[in-house]
Amino acid sequence: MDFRFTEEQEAFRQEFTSWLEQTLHEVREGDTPRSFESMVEWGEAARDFQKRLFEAGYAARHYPEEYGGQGRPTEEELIVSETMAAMCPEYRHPLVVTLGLVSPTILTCGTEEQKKKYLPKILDGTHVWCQGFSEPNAGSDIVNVSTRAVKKGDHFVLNGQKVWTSFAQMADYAVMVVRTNPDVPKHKGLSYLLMDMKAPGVEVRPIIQITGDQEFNEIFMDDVKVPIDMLVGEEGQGWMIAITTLMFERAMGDAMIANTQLKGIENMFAVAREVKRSGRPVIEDPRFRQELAQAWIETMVLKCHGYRNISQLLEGGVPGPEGSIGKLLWSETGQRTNEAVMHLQGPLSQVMKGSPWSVDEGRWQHSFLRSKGYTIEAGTSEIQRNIIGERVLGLPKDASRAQRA
Amino acid sequence: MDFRFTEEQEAFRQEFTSWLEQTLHEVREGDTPRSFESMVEWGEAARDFQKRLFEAGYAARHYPEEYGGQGRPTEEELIVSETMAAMCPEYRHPLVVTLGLVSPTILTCGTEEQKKKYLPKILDGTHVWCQGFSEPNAGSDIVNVSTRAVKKGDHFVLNGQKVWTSFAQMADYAVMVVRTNPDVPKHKGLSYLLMDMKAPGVEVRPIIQITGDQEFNEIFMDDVKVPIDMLVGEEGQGWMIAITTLMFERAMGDAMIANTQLKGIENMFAVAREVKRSGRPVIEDPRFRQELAQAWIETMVLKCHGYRNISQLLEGGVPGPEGSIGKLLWSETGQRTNEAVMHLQGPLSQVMKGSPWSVDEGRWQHSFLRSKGYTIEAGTSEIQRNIIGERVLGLPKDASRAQRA
Amino acid sequence: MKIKLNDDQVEIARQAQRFIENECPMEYVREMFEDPRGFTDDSWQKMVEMGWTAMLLPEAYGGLDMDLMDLCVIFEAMGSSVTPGPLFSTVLLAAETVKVAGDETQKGRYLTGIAEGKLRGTLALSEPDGGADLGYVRMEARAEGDRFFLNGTKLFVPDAHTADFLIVAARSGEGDDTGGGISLFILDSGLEGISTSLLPTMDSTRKLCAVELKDVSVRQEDMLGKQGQGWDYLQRSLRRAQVGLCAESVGGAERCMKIATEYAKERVQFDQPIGAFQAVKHRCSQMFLEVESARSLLYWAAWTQDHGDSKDATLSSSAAKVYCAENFKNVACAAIQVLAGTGFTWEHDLHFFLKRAKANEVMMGDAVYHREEIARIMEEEE
Amino acid sequence: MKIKLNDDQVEIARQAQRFIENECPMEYVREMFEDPRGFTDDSWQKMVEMGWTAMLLPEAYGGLDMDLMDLCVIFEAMGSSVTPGPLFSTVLLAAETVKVAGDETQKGRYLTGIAEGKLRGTLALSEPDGGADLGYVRMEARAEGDRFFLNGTKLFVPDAHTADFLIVAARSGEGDDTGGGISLFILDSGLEGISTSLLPTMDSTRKLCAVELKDVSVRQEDMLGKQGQGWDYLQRSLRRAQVGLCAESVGGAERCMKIATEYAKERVQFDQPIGAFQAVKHRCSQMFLEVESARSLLYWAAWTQDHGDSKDATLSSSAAKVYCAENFKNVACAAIQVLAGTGFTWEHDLHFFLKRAKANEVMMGDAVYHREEIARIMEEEE
Repeated sequence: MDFRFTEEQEAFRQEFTSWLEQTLHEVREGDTPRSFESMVEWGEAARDFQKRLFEAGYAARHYPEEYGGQGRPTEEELIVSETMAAMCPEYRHPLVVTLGLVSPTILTCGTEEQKKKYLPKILDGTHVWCQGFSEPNAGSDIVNVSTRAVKKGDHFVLNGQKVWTSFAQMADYAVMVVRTNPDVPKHKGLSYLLMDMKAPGVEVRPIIQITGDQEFNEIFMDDVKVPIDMLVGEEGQGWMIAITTLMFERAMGDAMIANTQLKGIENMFAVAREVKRSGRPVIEDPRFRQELAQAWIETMVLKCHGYRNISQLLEGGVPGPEGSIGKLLWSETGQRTNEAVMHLQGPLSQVMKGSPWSVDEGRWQHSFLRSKGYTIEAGTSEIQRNIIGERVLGLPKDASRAQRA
Repeated sequence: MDFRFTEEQEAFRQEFTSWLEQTLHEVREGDTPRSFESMVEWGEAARDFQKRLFEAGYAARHYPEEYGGQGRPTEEELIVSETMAAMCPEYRHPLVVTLGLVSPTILTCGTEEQKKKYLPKILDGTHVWCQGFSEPNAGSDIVNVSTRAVKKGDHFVLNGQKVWTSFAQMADYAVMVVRTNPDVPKHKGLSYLLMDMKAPGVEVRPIIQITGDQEFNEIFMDDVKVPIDMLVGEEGQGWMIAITTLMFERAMGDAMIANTQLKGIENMFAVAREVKRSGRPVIEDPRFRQELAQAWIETMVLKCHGYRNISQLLEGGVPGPEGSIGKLLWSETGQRTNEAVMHLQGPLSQVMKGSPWSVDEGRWQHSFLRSKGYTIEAGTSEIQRNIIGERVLGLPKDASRAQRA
Repeated sequence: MKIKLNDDQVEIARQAQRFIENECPMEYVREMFEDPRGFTDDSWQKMVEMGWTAMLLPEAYGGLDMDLMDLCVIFEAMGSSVTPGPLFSTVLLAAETVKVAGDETQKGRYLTGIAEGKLRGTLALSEPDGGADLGYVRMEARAEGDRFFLNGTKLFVPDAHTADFLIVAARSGEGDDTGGGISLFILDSGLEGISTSLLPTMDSTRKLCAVELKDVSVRQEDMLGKQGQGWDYLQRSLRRAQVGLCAESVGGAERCMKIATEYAKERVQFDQPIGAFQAVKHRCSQMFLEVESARSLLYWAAWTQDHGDSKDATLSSSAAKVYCAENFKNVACAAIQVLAGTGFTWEHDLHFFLKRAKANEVMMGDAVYHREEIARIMEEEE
Repeated sequence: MKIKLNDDQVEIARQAQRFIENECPMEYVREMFEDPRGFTDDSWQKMVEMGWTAMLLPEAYGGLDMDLMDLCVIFEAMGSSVTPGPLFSTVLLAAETVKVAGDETQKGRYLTGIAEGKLRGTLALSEPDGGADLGYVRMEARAEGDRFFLNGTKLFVPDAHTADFLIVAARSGEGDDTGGGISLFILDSGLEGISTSLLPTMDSTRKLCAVELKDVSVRQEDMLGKQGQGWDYLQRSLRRAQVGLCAESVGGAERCMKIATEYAKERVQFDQPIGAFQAVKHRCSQMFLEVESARSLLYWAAWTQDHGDSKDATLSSSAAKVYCAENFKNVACAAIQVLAGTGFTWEHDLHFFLKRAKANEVMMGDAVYHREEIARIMEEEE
């Protein structure tokens, strides 16, 4: 057992951290995460930052050089990701789908041509991608996808609607799970396509969420032509590609969130020093000290569990549905921590940003609201618990779902 | 809206309380609830106490005089019950089934002959009854009862097994739900019988529970003859009788538990004064003060909700499945409160009765363990939540249960 | 014993519900959420015409002499639609404090004005360093001759920006214990030295303000009640305001439960209405439990304010404040989870309830404050 | 980075599991639950032969110089069967304290004795008025000439009734702060003035004692480590003991999860295995989550004791103590609920796990104590 990185890796961490500190100093004011006026502005900032990473040789350290990577051990990519997660999550967030889901899928399942064409533009920050999985009637029941792709000559013609697509409004391309064959059992008729978001017939409508932000979108497709060479894998393999290639990145993503949340806990202690109750800093109150400590404990669980998962995968272990624990842990811990920070603030917790009375520039108010989506996005908690129960523990499916399968 | 009893009722409460104080002074040492060496001794004590209640005119105030009651308003019975629940729950507990479930069923659904024969002996403490509903394969799925009753001449012949029967080892009679017709849908083939526990072929085996007590039992029936005049209602009405006549008593039972638990909270404050942490009484610790207050709040919820239910029924309202809230409230609040009292005690929470270091004579340790049964007995929490979801809110049954119905 | 709404109350509830549906639909709520003022004169005037400002006031001042429970059914209805506007601050904070502490002149002026709908008031109590501790008052009321000069900042003052008058709690004496030394002053909100600014709050359907007082000069006759007795008065009016807030929470929670339950019946996934799955079904059942049990506690707290002793009144209002606010928050969160993506959108109404629930948690003392209150009283008892 | 058991540890775990299955089946646990002594010489001797008493000790004293993590896999196995006996008190409380505080003579005698299985020891720390506060030591060690006289009562001393020696924490100096003034003494358990009595505890698979000391006379050379430095030594050994307890909790929790999951597959109600119902299925999933996430934290805490700095060692042992004990309790309760009536019987094994879980919650500092520890350290940090 060893929780340490090697000396060489630690040296790389130092090098990267110095670079990051300096770069952050250039691109943002002060030490706190930047906030952005619009999603587009946010997207542009993330692209620009990715370009800087790429130029400095910090993009996708573990990818082969021919696709724009550095051909280095995965641990170095992990170090880049976790350092960014702690120091500047805002520059990574709009690219989470692109770097965490799209590029590994192309790398693993794409043709040589697809890899050469798309990966370098992803890594250098030129292209942002989004992911079209969910549909109005395919939420938790994701194999119910009904967006149709009909082959006509050298194209597929797409018609249908996707929903809950993050950052679609700034995306150049999308990965899409579509139905190419309606005559076979549900998941067998799905295929995985790459789609140009600027193609005629694609329309994006942002969804305003409870924070007031527009992170998610609907995508409407009306006779959109997608060249056949944008098919990933074989027809009918869409479902397998969507669920099986992503485990590593998901595990890494979960661990990164731990780092962001740990940074949040530091911040929570700072809030507790600042905010007073009955004239005394909340941090002196034994009742709230318990909440502070508990938030820290749960976040360390997240971190240790995330590392344990990653370590298993680094050794070539096969990622399993146990990864659903990671999703449940970060989403529920994140919600509890956000609740706890609100509690600390007492009535000040009501004040959003933009007031001299805002605590920590209203960050926690925004974050509290945003956290209500954690247990919904990327597979609801209910679905995660089904996965663990059925695929890990081997409990039977409920009658309705068992009948269908 | 009025949370008060009338002046006349309050006068009755005073009268009864005085009588009870004096009687308790005679039958037990000190103010704390008696504990008993064996279930049989406990049962005898409860019978004896019921006899005293009866002789003083306090048994079943609301029952007609011809069956041994006093023909008085139900509020007086409520006052008797709640006073006993607070002051001496140990003398009521072994009779909860007898007085709370059996006698109201006989009163409501029994023949005139059955009422005259059985009720007076219940009210005067002569007879204790138990209830045979659950079976090894009919737990949550209670309509799955397979104990067979075959009519032969003027008798039913019973064969089968019941389980989780409280206080069967001290019972003179039992009420039994049995299958008289195996050829109709499950709940339609059930009938409701009275059974003499001393009849040949009845065997009782106590089940030791995690407290070490033997509250529950298995009952084995091997060709037990039950005279036909011990059938309640018609053949095939067993299920309806079992579930519909008991709502009022269940609501009253729930409210009584609130009183017992409120007494427990008083006691919890006393424990918090006695037990020290870091040299100071726990009651001075702001962290534990929060737990004390929260326990009190939740217990008051129980009480207010219980009274609200009863009040509705007193006015002739039809008791509904909303009553399942009462079960969930007392069971879950009871568990939380017991956990909280254990927390207060720190490592002393490990010490059972029988040591100079026992806190409050080890009562809470026993009660903590016992509380783990709350969410299981009398319909698990899962079943209660199904009932609320389906019968109150109108949500659909799950596929497997829907198919069967 | 009769623990249910009487016929009058059922009728009041019915009328309130109809009023809210007609006059305060969710479109109005959305508009007022963005609007800095937070309500329209038209809507206010209609509430006045319904008699809502007069219900708890004595007949002598144009009031209807009704019970707190009668008003609570209106707050339940308003909660079910997160209705905006200054009714709460005017009738529960301002009027109740004047009722308990005011002299004849003050009552004549303010209570009559409120009953008639001509005056709106609020209470300026909380201070920046106090957090959720309601008893933390440090604002200075310096006596000079026959005048007092008030200096300091009050926070989270509901509707101060549209109030005609403010009741301000300040220290006119030595020491800083909670019980003693606090005096109340009733001032015109336009007085020189008072500056009010709207706080950008999460729940913008109820406006909260920061109020700064700089050498605000107040006459002796604008003191409300006896000098140094302010906390006694406040305790009585705050309790009633807390109960009003509880009614609102119960109404809001019930609405969330209904939204979630309806959705669970209609939304199909895996060829089943999602309400057939226990994860969803049991979550809905829990909502029902939390709504109805909170309502039971609310009834006790509301009834006790008018008919119980002061100990029970304090215990019950604190208990209800903790329980109803927490349940409202739980139910709102659970409803969002049931509606999943849909519940997380701005377009759907649920988020207004979540935001109101969060506001109710910390308004009028948070759970930590009220539990400590309960522990203090229970501790004394034995 | 390599966060999993190495091959040796996997092998140790396998052997331990087999040992427990063969030598400590549940029938043995049930017997020892009732038995006042709490273990058989035979079982103890076999554990010694497995090398379990020697694992953490230096080679110089007959030990194997292994890591805490190596021992933890054994405690996981023991936890999975609530194995009784004084291994925990001897190797984690007594030996670790001697290791950190003892001089050569003491180490030679006690550590060698423990490694060989000839001596059993324990730590007498907690006192009646301290509750779960580990640092609350008031026992007096009065100096007279070259001797100390100990007076007072120690509670919750594991296995004191069968221990050959006791390490006693007492105050040899002025003041009563936690950090300073505590000295440790190592005494023969048969010394005059020591009386030990078994406490009737809920979890009777691990025996706890009250130990009274009446004018127990101790020589200067029986002081363990430097005078007044006791708390420093203890902190180091207590951390390791806490981690050992966590391993036990994880093992126990995992067993409960497995019992519940198997039952959920087999028990049929409504014509379905109950595990098909989400209420049961999700409860089992949650158990899995709680077991595996606790294990992840345990690994960090165990590794950190040998390879991390003292700050991380304290933070991690406290965090793991809170989290693993709470999860064990949660999982045990959840398993009982899944098994319903069956889980509530004495006949079924689950209750032994619940009782051990409750014991682990309050042993070696409860959650409130450890959270406060964490808050204190994190607060200093910034």
